[in-house]
Amino acid sequence: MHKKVKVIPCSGIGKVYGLMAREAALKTVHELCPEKSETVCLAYIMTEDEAVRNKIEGFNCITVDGCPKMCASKNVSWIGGRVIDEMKVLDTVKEHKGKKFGSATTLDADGYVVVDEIADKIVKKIKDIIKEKL
Amino acid sequence: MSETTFMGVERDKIDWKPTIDYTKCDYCLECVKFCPHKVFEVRENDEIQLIVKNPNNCVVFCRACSKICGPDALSFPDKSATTQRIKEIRKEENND
Amino acid sequence: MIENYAILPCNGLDKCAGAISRETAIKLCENAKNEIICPVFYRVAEAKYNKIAGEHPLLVIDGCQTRCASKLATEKNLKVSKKITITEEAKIHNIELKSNLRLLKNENALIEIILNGLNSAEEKAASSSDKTNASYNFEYETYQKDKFLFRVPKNPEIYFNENDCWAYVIGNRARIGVTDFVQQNLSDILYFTPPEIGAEIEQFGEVGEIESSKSVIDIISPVSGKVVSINETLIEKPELINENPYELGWIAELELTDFDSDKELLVGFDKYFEIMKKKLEDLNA
Amino acid sequence: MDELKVGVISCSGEECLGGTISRLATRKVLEELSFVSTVTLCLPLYLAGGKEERDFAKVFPTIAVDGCDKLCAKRSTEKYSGKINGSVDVSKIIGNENALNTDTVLIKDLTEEHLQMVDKVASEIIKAISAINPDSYSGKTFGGCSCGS
Repeated sequence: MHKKVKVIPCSGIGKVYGLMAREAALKTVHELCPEKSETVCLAYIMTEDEAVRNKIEGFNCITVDGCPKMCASKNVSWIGGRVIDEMKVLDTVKEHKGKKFGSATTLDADGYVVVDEIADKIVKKIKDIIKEKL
Repeated sequence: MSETTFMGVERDKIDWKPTIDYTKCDYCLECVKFCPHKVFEVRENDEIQLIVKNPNNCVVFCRACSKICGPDALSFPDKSATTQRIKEIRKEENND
Repeated sequence: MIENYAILPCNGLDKCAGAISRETAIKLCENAKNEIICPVFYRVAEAKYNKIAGEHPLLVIDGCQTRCASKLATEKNLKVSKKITITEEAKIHNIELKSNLRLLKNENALIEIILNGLNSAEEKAASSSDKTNASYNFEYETYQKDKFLFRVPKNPEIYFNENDCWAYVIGNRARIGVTDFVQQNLSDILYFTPPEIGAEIEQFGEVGEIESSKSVIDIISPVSGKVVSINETLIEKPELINENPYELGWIAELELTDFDSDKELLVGFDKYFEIMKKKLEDLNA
Repeated sequence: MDELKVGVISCSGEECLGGTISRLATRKVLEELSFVSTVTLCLPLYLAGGKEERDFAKVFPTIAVDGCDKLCAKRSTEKYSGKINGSVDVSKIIGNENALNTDTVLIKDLTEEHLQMVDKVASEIIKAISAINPDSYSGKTFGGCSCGS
């Protein structure tokens, strides 16, 4: 039995991409891969509380970032999580040129198309990580 | 609202604005949605539903709206002629 | 050729990629004057390596995606000039890495390919960059609106047009780009279409296009001239324009044709800073 | 009187409903509130050392919105920018049980009942903003902005 992979999105509040990161990560841990993955509050991690340190230090993590500032990845590495993969929402967004995705509050249909694609990519990465460990 | 001079020349003296070719325009209004400077105006009840309402709001040398125009109905003056004209006006004004 | 670099390899011993990273670093030092930073020793001999890293451009060689070497560089606040990841290189060159820690034929072949690639990229960069590529020494004035910061470089060699593009002029060349006003307004830039190398551009002509999900804009050249190089990195990483449109986010370099005449319609820092502030105020109205 | 400008920094916690509600309520205030100009500060960026976010929180009044009683947004803001001018704890408004609900976190799963919680929290944020004395910050306004994040 191995430990669950942590999937941690930035949830950036200013742009639609932050919401897309959040929905994709949460869809993964709640609907697609609940047995193999879970999330940890990014803001909680950064409090450095003992309880949350134990949840993240040395664990395999996949971060999902909405913008190139890569806050989820930076924060998770800073606290000592092992960032195995850093997903960038914009990489998938770029494949959907000209589409409208919604706002930082709600997503349009095309927003969910991209979220689903990102979630599928995260699932693949989780499976890769778990395979490697076997 | 937008700047009243460009390179020290009164905006009004510079001829830079889109011209709509009504034989091509299909009133998709993408240009209206696109331009943040309110250069265009929609007139729903008129026969000609789209006009260049505020030519002086148009950013000199910007042709971005023409690129998003599907039927290619928007055109702009020649850039180098415009540059030349701005230089001339500046000279004239300096001599005054 | 890679020379005068500080090299920080991952040196990891739990994967083949780590061993390759180590060997690549050693080879780079055998063939030219470069210095290795030992990631293990760095933990105890910080002062020594900080000095080396401070005096030379830094090449980071990561073995795998965990990127321990990069992380070490970030932790120590080092400025990374070049970066490669062995597993990525292996993928690109179709070489499968196994779990062996000794280097065999495949691994040595990969090292050769990587060394050649690094050296030729360096030569290409050296030949395409002229004086304009010298290290930046821009000093910025910043205007804050809400939480957003708008920087404008103050160097006298930098000229602006009222279309929010700049030209850094040295000799008969200019490097051009957009200002913070453009990148902040566009927000995350997703696509960059460069101008063609060799294209003759008139003043206020278009030198490429940048696009975000909000809008698309033409880059309007402050100067006339021939495009001699473009910032190729932007094709893969247009976000560098958001990060700093004056340095890593530059657009293209032009060989000037008539700068004396172009200058008439350009402004320096003082004037542009005022123009930009006014534009930002108008956005409210 | 100068327009009042206030930063709102929300937890967006990923583990439970409280985070989803705090994020949405903050967005709602940003989008619908007109008598003051609110600027949402991005907490992850703020934590990662983002200069724009930290500088803003130092100069302007800032309100933290937290999804649960761990108060991560409040604690972090105090840590990096000094004091905060208001704090909203979602778990106090919708109850601990709701806030710590780990089953519903995706916005697509929210029900009418959850959206009512969002409204309730939004009105508490507005109350906290209203409680700030605008006079103490006059002269430090820049006006609304249509660009950027």
